[in-house]
Amino acid sequence: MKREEFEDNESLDLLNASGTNILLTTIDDVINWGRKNSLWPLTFATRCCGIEMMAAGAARHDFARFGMEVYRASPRQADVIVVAGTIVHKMAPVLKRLYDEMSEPKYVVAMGACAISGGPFFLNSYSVVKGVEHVIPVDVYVPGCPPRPEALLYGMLQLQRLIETQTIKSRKARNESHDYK
Amino acid sequence: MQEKEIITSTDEQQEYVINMGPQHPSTHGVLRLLVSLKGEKVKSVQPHIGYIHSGIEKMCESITYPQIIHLTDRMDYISAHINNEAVCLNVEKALEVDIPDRIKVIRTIMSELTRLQSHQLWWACFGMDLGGLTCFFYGLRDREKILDIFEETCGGRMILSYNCPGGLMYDIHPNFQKRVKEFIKYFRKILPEYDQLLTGNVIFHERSKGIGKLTKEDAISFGVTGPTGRASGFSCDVRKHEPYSAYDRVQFKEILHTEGDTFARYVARIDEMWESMNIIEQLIDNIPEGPFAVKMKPIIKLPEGEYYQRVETARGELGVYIISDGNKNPYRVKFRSPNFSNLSVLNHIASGFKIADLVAIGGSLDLIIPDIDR
Amino acid sequence: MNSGIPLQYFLVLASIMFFAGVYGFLTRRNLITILMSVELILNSVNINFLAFNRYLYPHKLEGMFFSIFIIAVAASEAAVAIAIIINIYRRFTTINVEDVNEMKY
Amino acid sequence: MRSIINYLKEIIFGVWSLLKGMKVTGSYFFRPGTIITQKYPSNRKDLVMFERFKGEVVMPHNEKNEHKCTGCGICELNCPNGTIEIISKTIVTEDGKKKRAIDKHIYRLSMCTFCALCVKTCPSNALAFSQKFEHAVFNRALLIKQLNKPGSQLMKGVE
Amino acid sequence: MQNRLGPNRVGPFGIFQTIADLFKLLFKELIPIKDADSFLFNLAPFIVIIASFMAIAAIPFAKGLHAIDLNIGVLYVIAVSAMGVIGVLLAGWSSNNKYSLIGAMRSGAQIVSYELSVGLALITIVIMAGSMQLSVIVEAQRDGWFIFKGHIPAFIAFVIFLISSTAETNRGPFDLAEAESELTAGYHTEYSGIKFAFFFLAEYINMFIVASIAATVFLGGWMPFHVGHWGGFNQVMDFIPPFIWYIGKTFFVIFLMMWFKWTFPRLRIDQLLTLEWKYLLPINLVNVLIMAFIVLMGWHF
Amino acid sequence: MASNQIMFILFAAMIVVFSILTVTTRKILRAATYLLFVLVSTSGLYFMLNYQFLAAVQLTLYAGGIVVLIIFSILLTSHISQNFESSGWKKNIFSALAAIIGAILSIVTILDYSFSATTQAAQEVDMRLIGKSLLSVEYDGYVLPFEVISVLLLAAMVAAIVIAKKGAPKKTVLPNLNQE
Amino acid sequence: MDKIQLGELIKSIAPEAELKEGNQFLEATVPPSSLYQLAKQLREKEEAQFDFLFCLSGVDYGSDLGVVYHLRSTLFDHAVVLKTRTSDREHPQLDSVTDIWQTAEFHEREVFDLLGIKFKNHPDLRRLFLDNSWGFPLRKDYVDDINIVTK
Amino acid sequence: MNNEWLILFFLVGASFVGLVLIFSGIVAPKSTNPQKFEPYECGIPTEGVTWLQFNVGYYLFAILFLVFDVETVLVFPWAVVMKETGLAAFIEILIFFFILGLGLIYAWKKHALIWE
Repeated sequence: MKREEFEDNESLDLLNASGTNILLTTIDDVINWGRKNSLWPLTFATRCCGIEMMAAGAARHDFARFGMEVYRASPRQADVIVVAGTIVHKMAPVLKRLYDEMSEPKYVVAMGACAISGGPFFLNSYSVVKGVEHVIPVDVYVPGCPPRPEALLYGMLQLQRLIETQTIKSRKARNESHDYK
Repeated sequence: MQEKEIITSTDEQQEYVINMGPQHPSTHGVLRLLVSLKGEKVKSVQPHIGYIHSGIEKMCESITYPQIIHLTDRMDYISAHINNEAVCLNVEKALEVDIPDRIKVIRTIMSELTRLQSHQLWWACFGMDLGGLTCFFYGLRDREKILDIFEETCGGRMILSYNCPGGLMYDIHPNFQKRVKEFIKYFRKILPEYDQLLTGNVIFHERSKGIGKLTKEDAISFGVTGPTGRASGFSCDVRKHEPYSAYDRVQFKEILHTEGDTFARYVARIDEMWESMNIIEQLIDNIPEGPFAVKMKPIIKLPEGEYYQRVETARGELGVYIISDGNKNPYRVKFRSPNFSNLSVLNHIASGFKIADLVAIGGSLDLIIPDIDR
Repeated sequence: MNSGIPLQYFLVLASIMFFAGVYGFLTRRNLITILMSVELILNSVNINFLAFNRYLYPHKLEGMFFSIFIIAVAASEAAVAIAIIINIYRRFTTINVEDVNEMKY
Repeated sequence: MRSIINYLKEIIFGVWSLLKGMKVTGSYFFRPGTIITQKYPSNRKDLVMFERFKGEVVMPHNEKNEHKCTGCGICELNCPNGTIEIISKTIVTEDGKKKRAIDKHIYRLSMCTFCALCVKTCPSNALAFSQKFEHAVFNRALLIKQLNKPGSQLMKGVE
Repeated sequence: MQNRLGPNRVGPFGIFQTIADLFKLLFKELIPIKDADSFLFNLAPFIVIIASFMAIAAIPFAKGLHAIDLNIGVLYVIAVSAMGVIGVLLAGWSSNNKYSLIGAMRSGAQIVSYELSVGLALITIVIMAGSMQLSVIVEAQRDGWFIFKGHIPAFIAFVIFLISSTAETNRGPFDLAEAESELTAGYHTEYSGIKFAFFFLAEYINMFIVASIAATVFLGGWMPFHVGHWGGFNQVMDFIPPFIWYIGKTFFVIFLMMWFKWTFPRLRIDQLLTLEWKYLLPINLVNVLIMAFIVLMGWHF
Repeated sequence: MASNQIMFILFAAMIVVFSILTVTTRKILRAATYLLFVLVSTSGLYFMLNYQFLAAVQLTLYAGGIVVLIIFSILLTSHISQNFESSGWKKNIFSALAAIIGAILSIVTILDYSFSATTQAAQEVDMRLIGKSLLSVEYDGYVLPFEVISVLLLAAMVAAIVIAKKGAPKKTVLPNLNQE
Repeated sequence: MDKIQLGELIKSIAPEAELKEGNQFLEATVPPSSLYQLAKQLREKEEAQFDFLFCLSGVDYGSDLGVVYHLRSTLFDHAVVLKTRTSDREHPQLDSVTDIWQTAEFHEREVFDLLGIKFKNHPDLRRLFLDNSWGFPLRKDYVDDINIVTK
Repeated sequence: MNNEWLILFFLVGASFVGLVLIFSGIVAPKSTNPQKFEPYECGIPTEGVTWLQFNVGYYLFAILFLVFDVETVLVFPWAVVMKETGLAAFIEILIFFFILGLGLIYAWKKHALIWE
């Protein structure tokens, strides 16, 4: 897919502009190539989106084509956490802990309306976190309720593009701003 | 004194508690099981739920009846259509609306398709729980075909939002009948393959026979319904006992098994897939003509009173209990979700088996956690 | 092939190992570590056997067969010993020699 | 003796059942035609969603940049979770009457649950679903959309 | 087999997928676990990898193409690969994690049990070959592979070897140690980044080793496929270089193991051990005797 | 230096260091790991001496069998945070003294004694020879020990099963202790 | 048994019960004190045999807190609704029916969690969905300005 | 000489792991989040001891394994010379197996082969 065909190139340019170092660029390129082509998701699903994530991993849509072959159950070995579904207040600390326990580099995809903003449970609900970004930093938002598997794949392509822009420096800055002090 | 210390620390007293979930591949969502082990044997299981409790019952009190549909979709999202049907039937019953046959038949077909895809997904996940990777791919492959039918008619893959009080959102797509027939023909060929792959497999037999026995008395007492209850011999099929929609005009068997173990639950679901296909085949050619929705008032108000409607979802008996005070919002809505009761039986049937069996039992109960937590 | 390494080296090595085992046997209070010390001692003996065999009687195999049988015996000994240790543990939830002593009324 | 025969029987039946399973998977291996994987991004050109597919809510505009939304607010009322927000303004029509019209039709894609209540209840059929599903972005703010295009007008003849 | 394509986006047909994986894991954070015994925690991958490497040393890839040609070849491979289990046990214990510990115990019990069957299945062939030296074993198959030469006992031994070597490498239906649906990731739950990659790598190397041992011992190693007196056919077969033969056979065995993995549900730990101790081991013992008898009577080809 | 000298020094150093570590470390599983190293190095020595079969046996049985068994029992009986409490320093010192004195004595004796090097040609130890002498009933055959070993193994197995199957701790034992 | 016979039966067990013909089931409202006995009798009586408690819901009636039991007999396929209510909103307490129908264990925990009704003799009365720090959200007077967004 | 090769492979393996570990340790990102170092248990803090309760099954099998491992190793030399030695060897091994088979049957009958 060409660059113009993607949504939201502006944010990407913004990220690109910050912190490019010519000396490290090639190294970064190699590292990013590895990272972007082998994103292992954490098996983490709460609601309907989880089923669509499973469908994305199954034969018809086949996540594995993008190198997301291995669903790791342990956060230590996973690279990307796809928050598929609602996060409630009781679950939030668990999610935070899971995210903390993942090893660097780690990425977050908020999949579906619930994860982005509370979705169907935005109004009148007493226990739903209105958007997972209140808990952990999110890299890519995939709207839909639930998003089609293709939409998730598209989100993953977006994430790959995001990884391409990252350098050692910018990752460092990102981590520092999100770690517990 | 020293002896005393030693005695209190004998391993008999020490509980070895292992935590499964909320993030755990075999709990299908965010169920958390606290399993006390002795060796690898499960001494007791304590389900901890509420990790996805989103307060649907409270939310229902401040939205209108048509809007409830979009929440019931997200309770048991695998059989979303049947959940919606329960609410719609309840509202229609309260308003004493006469529903044309066409709507009834379409609803029934859609419900059965939902049941089929739910059982396919269950088969896929159950296979994966037991370690058979390919089951996952085959089950989801066939499920995609049903999802395509859904998507063509309703515009959504899982969350259909197809029912509304008084009928359906849209008419069925012109291709609907053709595609359903094609699918049934295809799936009648494929289903024996499932049997070859898993049902007849000696490893699977070893893993499932005699595991997690549930007697009929316990099933009734725990309120275990659906295929899980019927595998224990508890005749609880709402479609048979209190027919709704078009179930009174089709011939089908209520699947009953008596063993009550994991294998019986498995076979009950496989048999139910066959029955679902039978039901669809009886109806698909006889969809009567007529409108796809009854004209309803723009703002639906239920007369004061209490209404209860039960339907048979893929997992068991779903009850919708509405207390209305005459306003456009319900006063109180209670969903009696099948999974909630089915979960409560877990400790009872899983104690004494091994931790691997716990996974198999949990898989055979086919739990959908958001339906439990609501 | 074994030129340049006098026989004594092997023997010295074996005796260091032997006395390390003895030290462990004397100081350790955990049954499993005691067993491990015993294994060390047996091993040093094996080294001796083989070194003697290779250096003094290279045309024979006695030393080697002895070693094989020592290993086999050591294996059965370890099996039984560990069965006993584990049973002690199950009984007293400790494998400390002294604690076990105290429990022996 | 009986037990030994049973023992052998068990083995043979066990192996046989396993072979049957292997036959199923093996037969698929040798039929690459059964691979049903869609090669999404490369098949993007000819990937057509079903016409009823609910991708996002849009407000169709005609070539004269006109839409049908009167700003009545029924969709906002019917939306279960506040996805739609209508900011209306008062305009003076040609014949001098003051009239409510739509200023901004805010649609939060990030929250939409695709229940279709807005599309269905809209009295003037101003809303529709598009088949676009590629929405993923890096910035949550981009998911809040304004459905009426800037400078658009109410279509003639729609009340 | 699963109606899907698999990785195909990295390079042509996705052949660089593993390289990408490796790169990524190399640049991934290594997490020191609180309360873990860091010495043993770091040592475990060493042991696992070294065991695999040392076993590779003895494998004859083609005529003369092997590092060591020990006269105890077969036993050596068994002995060295037995060391891997210690790495697994250490990994499980030192992670200070419940899943890891259970996974390690399971895999320990499993690997040691199935080692017996591997050994006995190989003994069956050693009887026929009259040597434990791998090169001699291959040479002995010049006029026919042992799986054909040895009648039914050789075939049974082959099947048993396949089953038990699959179990020994924690693959297929025997992957209890890392049973995802029960123990998340088993003994390497707490390992991240490249340390985890070592376990992963070791698993694949081990799979390769057992497959090539099976190819060497049962399927004639780098010996081409010959049929009796079909001179022309045999010549065509000879034309293919030995290394290709060897790799081909190895991958055939690996394919069989994958096939198992994709088809069967996982066994439970007690069933696993029952299978070994009540079925494979007795059958194997009897099989060895039958083989010895056949050799004694000279009934083999 | 010849390569085998380097190897010998390497192995010898490993054996000495790790056997001392085995008996002095405070952590039990580390002790087992050090023991493993000692045993592997020993098998390396055997390889060096060209007793390859014995080296493999050492690896299989000692390193792959006994150590695994020991690690198993450690896994079952001790916890990661458990260290040994050091036994009294007196005992430690006396044992160390005894061990060191013993070691010095024996080393001095060994170094004092001059072994008469053999003149006989070395015999190549190959499997065939081992097998034949293991099975032969002649003067230097070992068929009897071979069969006796099987009896020993049987005895060990029966004993282990009997001991292990004897059952879990009896709860009734514990209250009695309290009364005393 | 039809609804009339059932009504007579309930009257004979608990004379203080108020019977009401609902639009679907026979509804019997009883004071909390006699609920347990009535439930037990209905479960055990030969001719009633209500062995299937298919729904147990807590309701906040504004002034009172109540619990509604939907009972069914799998043998005779007749159903009845039992209702009980207590006006004590501070420390509402009812009898548990867990020993009659085991499914009640979870349902009562749910009611306790969402409405704060305590059940006597419940084996394991803990909060089910929410943490201990939460209020009882299904009560009509529950307010939570931080989390609840309204239109 | 073969034995050097062994050492070589050992060293290659060890240095491979070591170098890669060191390299990875240098280039890999690090973070100082204290939460990260806690043991993972599905996102819930660990409760109780991380130490398996006593299970007879495991070590019983380990013991049996040891016994049979000795047997396997001792059978290897026999297997090599089986072809040449002929009947005598066969009878000897028959006795050997018979005695061990007794042990296996004993274990079977004592239900030692059943996992608890």
